[in-house]
Amino acid sequence: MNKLSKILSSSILAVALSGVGIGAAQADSVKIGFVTTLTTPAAVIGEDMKDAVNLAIEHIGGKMGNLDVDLIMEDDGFKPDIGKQKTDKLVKQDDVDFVAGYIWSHVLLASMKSVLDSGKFLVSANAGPSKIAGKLCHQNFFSTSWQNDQTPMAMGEHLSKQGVKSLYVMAPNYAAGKDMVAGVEKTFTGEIVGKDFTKWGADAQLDFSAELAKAKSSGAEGIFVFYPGKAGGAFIKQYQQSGLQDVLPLYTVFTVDAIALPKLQGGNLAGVMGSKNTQFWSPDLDVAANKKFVGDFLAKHDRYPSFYAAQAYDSIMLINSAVEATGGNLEDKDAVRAAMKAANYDSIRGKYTYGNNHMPIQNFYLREVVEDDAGRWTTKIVDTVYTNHQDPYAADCAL
Amino acid sequence: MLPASNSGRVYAVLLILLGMAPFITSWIDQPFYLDLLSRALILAIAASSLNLILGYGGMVSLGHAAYLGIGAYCVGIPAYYDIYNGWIHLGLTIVVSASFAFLTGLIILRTKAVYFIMITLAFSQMVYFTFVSLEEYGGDDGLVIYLRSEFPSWLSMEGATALYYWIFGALVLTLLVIYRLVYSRFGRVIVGSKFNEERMQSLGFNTYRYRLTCYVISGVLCGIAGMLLGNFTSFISPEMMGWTRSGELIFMVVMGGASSFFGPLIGTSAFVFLEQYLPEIMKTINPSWHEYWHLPFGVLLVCLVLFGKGGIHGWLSRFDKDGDVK
Amino acid sequence: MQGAFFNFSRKTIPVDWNLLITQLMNGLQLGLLLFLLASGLTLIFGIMDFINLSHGSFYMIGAYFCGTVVSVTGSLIAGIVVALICTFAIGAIVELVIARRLYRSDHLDHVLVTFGLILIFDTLVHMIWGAAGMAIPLPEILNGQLHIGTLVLPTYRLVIICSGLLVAAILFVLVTRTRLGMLIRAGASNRTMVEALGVNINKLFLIVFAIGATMSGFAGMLIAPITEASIGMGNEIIIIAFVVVIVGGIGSVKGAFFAALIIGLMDTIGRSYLDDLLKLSLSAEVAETAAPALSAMLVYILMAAVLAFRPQGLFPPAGSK
Amino acid sequence: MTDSILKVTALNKSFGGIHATRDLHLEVTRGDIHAIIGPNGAGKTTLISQLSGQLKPSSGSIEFERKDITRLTTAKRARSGLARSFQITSVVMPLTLLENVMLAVQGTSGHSFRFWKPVKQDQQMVSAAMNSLTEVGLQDRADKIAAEVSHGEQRQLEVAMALAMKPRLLLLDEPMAGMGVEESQHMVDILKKLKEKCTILLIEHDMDAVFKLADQLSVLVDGHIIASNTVENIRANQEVQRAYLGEQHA
Repeated sequence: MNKLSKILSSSILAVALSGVGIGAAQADSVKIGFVTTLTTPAAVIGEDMKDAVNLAIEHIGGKMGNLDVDLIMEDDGFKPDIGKQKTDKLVKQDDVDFVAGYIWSHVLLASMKSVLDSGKFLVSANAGPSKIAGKLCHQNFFSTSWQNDQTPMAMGEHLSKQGVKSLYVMAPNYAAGKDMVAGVEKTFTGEIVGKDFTKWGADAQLDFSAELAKAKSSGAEGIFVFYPGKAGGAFIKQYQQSGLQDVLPLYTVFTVDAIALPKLQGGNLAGVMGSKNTQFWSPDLDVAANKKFVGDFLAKHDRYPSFYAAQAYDSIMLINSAVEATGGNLEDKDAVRAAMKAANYDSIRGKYTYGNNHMPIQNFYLREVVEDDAGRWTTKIVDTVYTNHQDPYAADCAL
Repeated sequence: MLPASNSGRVYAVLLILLGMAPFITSWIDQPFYLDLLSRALILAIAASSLNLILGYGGMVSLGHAAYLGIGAYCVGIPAYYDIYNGWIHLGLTIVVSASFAFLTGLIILRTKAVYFIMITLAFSQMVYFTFVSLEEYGGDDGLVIYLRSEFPSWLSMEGATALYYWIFGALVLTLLVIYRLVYSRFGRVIVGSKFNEERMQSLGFNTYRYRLTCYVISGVLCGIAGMLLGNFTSFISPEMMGWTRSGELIFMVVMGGASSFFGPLIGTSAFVFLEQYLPEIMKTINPSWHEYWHLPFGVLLVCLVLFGKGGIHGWLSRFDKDGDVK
Repeated sequence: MQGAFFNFSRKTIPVDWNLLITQLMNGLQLGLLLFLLASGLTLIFGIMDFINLSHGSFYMIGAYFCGTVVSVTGSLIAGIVVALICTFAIGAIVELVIARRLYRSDHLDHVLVTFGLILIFDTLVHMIWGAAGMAIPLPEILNGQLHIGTLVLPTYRLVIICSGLLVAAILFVLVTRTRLGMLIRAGASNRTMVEALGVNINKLFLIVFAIGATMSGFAGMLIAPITEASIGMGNEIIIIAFVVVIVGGIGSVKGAFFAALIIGLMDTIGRSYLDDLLKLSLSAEVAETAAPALSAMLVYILMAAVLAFRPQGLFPPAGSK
Repeated sequence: MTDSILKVTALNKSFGGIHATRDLHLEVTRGDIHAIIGPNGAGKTTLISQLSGQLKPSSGSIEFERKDITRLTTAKRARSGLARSFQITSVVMPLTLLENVMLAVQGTSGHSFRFWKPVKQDQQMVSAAMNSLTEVGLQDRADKIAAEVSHGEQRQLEVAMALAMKPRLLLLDEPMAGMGVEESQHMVDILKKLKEKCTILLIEHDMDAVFKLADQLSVLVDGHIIASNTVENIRANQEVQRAYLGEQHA
């Protein structure tokens, strides 16, 4: 073997061996992998979640029971196959005990098999596609969020109660967008006079001029939209610039959140004030754990946490409750599972239970956009639409 | 030709090491490395197929990821209807990618240079949006593939090691095919047309037909890589065939060294390695830099073109006395 | 004002003229934004034969600079002026440090380097401004609507249209009436000729590149008050801008103008009417799903058709082969 | 009647408003070296390109061995025995001389949809290519990269490639362009030998070479052939003297 090949093969070996060092497990710690999006524009969500996870770990003093918390953050880059690769790394190389996170349905769908096949626990801190709530449900999968349909169903319910007769509907053209529209259609008793699915993905459509013009001419009594992330801010702006707030009241889900509101306030887009949306949670929800979470988050980052952050915070707390309940014996999977299923911890949404499919059975509230005492725009609960609501797919789950 | 030079010997050693990879990774108890390698080798097949038209044929395609997607959907869609027969998957992959390459190639091969780049982009975007609009097959969210393609037991894909050897075998075959192809009569026409198409025509070659055939072969090879990718990730979504993915494939080819047999393999390995470990490296420098790994990546890309002619293969070859790159 | 009817296979669609006019204005606005991006791109492409994927980064940088200055000074005008100067400077730096070395290498190198530049610019913006994106507040007067008869149009959209037309006019004068413009035109159709004229080619390239960057940045500033400035905002539109360049004919400012308008209108009209059209022959559900994807595909279909039947583009620069 | 290998009738070609070829008639006799001379811009290369198929004529017809080839592609014409060399050296620069010539052999010996066997193992093709290289005296340079040999050698390679196609009619576009005196003389010797193998239609500026080689001369002015005859007769032709030779040899 000549010199060059020696150099090359020894460097390959060196790389391989260095990996052994990274992968060596520490016996007295609980390892948690957290997969979220830290690059691309969606990083704004990922960073909110990261801040909440760090706050949660701070709140529990860096320990779960008597075990140290070893947190490994991974960036899925908004791509399903990268998400899967990072998940594989967490499962196989880092040998984590829990994998949590996942903003996007497609990343979760791509990654879930890796986690569940290895017998580890998967906690979704956001994505809740109907497949996982139904046919694909798994005993080791838990959600600290909601199933996609529930929130818009609550909105549809509210609108019907209010006597709104016609609605224009807009959402991005991907699975969650369609779930949201399907959800509102399930419970809204009036007529849906128009529907637009706009282009989504890496080059999502952000200029809604054509759709807003259609909505306006449709003569609907209200407009229902679902635009997560940066598209939400863009939508609200154009909604106001087209002067629709006077003729077409705005009803949203997952659009007007703590990520969009500061920017809307920065742009002085008062058209959003007073608009209604539904959610399982709100920063002002009167629950002790929530007060602590929101208060400390505000103090630390000078902004309200978003619902993504709240769910991420809860995912850590749920894991914490299971580790404590089992006395740190993570080998006893059945005990861990039972402890998680009990959801016996102080959730930021208050006490909730798990259905057979391990999706939360929880309340849904109607919220209004208001200004808080410090002059910050936020949301306030004005009504409870559903109490202990279970998602419609639970029946499809064989568990 | 292969082991005749120092770099050739390095590659021979590399191939042997790759062949033993499952044993090595299980010996050092790092099964994740096998996953990483599997992904790298699948992408290496795709990049090698791109290299056939780009490196040897001078056809810069910014739409090659479409074939990765087509191959993967040829596993995903039958699986959706509970058809898991591997031969059907493979047959469908070959037929669909060949037909797509042929039909689009009829138009694509009439264009040159930057127009070629743009028209390949156009067709791949059409495929991308087609799959986005196919609600039945998951649309944007994609399809989960519950079971791998089923082959007779001696050819089974079940288990990480078996799948790895499938991929490894496919890669070796692909490299062999390309190697033989490039030096065959057919390959000479392709190489000649890259540098001087007019002259090739005046020598009596209907270059359009030969280039079209080459484009179809490349599409089929990449389709097979896609079929393996579908089996490996157990998941397929349109995102995997966006134009940035095609850009990444070009990057892998060039990083490794275009128009060298092992360039794409080296390039993809380096790419997958960087993608996995650059964030970790950034994190060790400063914990909050985790998300900034695109920065050194971009700088590397710029430097590679400005200063690193011939890619990694190029600089390995500089150790050779005569240098076999061409 | 629901008057006329179009006949489509025995079914009829009522035409809402207010809606149609609004949509045409929307298409015009999108087209003009595309033109601001594509005109620089087509000149850089035509004269330097340089494929600049990172042209969209200037779009993003322009928006961020403008947003920053506006948030400090509160003045949109100040923001635009400062941001124009900054994007011009950054464009010049990129030309001097990187692009200049690559004019003689092949297109593959251009694609790779500028892809790398996109990653660098995106990450730098992420490091400096964070991932959250940036809103640019508009003065109250621009946030309102304009009423023309029964027609109601957002004021700011009209501002975009007017600024776009103004820049197009300035560029037109620059290209057709000045010495610089003469050199640019000559360069786009015959590069060697300009070199033979003994013009300081380096300086010409530098100016064209920087002006292109500035126009791209200006487009970013115009759109940001609507969509916000965000990381990667330029990458979304740059591919469409490339389509405009190809469809219009590489190196042709006039081609870029008409192609941008065609594509802007096509996209907007596709988004507004395609689902209704498809519903005539398909079920409502299928139509709703297929329409957005199909309207997104339309521009690529147009480009493929142009490349197949008229590869030099619809309006190639005069005198070029 | 003599055996005519190429017959061009009423050929016209215009680019936009410019007529590069006007009502051009030409007949080449089998076995001849037929030279076409004419001032710069007379349309010589345009004519060659139409004969070999790179350019499509606006009107008129081209017959090769009594078959109409006006509509055939370049590749088909090449395979039927009509080869050309280029005025601006046009070889595949990164390949070796042998590889270049082998391409030429390959182009006219059956199809190339053969994907597996390396060409270099095809002894028949290698020896055929070596023969052509030997004929132009490049046999010792066979393994050099085309880009790395001298200009004169590249011009010889051009001829070797055309020769390897075993053409019955060879179109040579200024084979001596840019050559020194010695190199030119060498090329003249090569072409003289070639004459035994095939008919040659030669475009050349080097008048000494033309007079040494050609049997027939045609004079092309403004895209039109004003005279076509034996060398002696053309030399004596007053009109040609005035139009062309007069200027140069005054």
